[in-house]
Amino acid sequence: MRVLYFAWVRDRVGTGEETVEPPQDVATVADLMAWLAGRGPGHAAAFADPGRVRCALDQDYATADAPLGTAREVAFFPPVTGG
Amino acid sequence: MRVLYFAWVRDRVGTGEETVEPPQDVATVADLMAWLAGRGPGHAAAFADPGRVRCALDQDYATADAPLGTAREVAFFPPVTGG
Amino acid sequence: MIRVQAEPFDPGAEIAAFTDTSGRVGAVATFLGLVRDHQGAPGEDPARVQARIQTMTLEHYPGMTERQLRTLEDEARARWPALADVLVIHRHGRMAPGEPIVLVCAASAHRAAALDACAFLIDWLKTRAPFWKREDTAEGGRWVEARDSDDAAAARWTRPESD
Amino acid sequence: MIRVQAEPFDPGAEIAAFTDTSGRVGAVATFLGLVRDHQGAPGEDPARVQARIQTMTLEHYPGMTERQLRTLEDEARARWPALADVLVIHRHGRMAPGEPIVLVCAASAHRAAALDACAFLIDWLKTRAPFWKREDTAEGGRWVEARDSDDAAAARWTRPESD
Repeated sequence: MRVLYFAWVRDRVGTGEETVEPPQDVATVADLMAWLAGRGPGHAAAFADPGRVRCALDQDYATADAPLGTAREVAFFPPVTGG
Repeated sequence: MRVLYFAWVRDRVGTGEETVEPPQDVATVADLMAWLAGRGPGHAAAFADPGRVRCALDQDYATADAPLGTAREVAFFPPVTGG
Repeated sequence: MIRVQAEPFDPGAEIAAFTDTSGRVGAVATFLGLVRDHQGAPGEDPARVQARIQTMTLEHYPGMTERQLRTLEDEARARWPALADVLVIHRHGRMAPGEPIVLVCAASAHRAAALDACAFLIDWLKTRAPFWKREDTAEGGRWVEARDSDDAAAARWTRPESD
Repeated sequence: MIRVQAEPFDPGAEIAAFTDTSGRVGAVATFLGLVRDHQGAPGEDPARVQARIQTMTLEHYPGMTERQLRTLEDEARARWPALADVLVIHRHGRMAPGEPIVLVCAASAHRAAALDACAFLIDWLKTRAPFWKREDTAEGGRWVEARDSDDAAAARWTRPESD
């Protein structure tokens, strides 16, 4: 699974992209955030307050309770501030 | 009193401007329209349906029941269609 | 600022000149009205009208027009104190289809004031500014009828606390 | 049409090119967003921020950005079938105060569809398009916080019958 990070989420994680293989019991977006948070201090800082982090599964917005399903590209980022 | 006409009101009256001296009992915009309608067939056609004619007294919109007061410039025209 | 003129204007150039690039303004909303080739009477077949219309003539009430547009600008600035700048250009005289008739621009730091003031200005202008459109066709002129939808659009800006 | 680009664009020239002068279109509404020199944190003194900001950097999510903007255009065309044309240009990368960030244009025969679609597009873009602003100052970068007012502005377009 390809995971992308943007803005301050990327700054904290320390990379913009990584490939991970979470265990079977990581079934939802919230599960994945909790599991990623355990990968190191940068990840832990990025997901310290999961309510501030938004997610997209294969480039569509997904809520924390959404199942990961067959998503191949998962992205985490702050609420958007364009325009 | 200077009276101005615009758009199809002017077309019907046959002139864009005239100076009139209505009698004392012509006190409101509606009175003036009724009095002007008696000046000839063009005027009569212009004011045949007074509800379709709008008025301005000294360049501010005025309703049919508005007193003419000391207005020096009175204008009659259809509902506006600019923009 | 208010401008009433017979001369054509270049909308792109006017918007560029209006846009304050000092960093103070974050939002510019504009509305441009153009002469259509198919004004016509309500319900009339657009194709039939299109075949007919040659030019559009805008008559106005010199003096009152400028006065009403200035009142409009003052009202917009009073309603949206965050407005940094306002521009209204309105033409009169004869115009061909596709030519610009009216341009409204509103600028502010954030977008809400600019967008709302721009819509307010064109809605109110449509029912307050003393202009009258005449379609010039091969068979002669025809005065365009006012639309009820314009009154409805202007009415949504009426606040109980003002008029 | 949707364009996502790093290069600057000329708003006046873009609006002029967008404007269909065939006589078919009677109304063009546009919104231009510019880099302000005083973004800052909520409640922060604008003068203090202004002294600090040098440039603004917009990061985005390549691929998802285009996808979301296309969805946005489709949604606007579905809501306002009278729309004749739509254009959204959004930049990414580093920009100086006063430079254009985003341009939204909407055209229709009558003004209501153009004005409403233009406001809808910028409101939804603000909460849906994956862009993130960073202020670059002498002391380093600072990510701009999302504003609750943007969510509120987007929410007014939510219809019970759709999402």
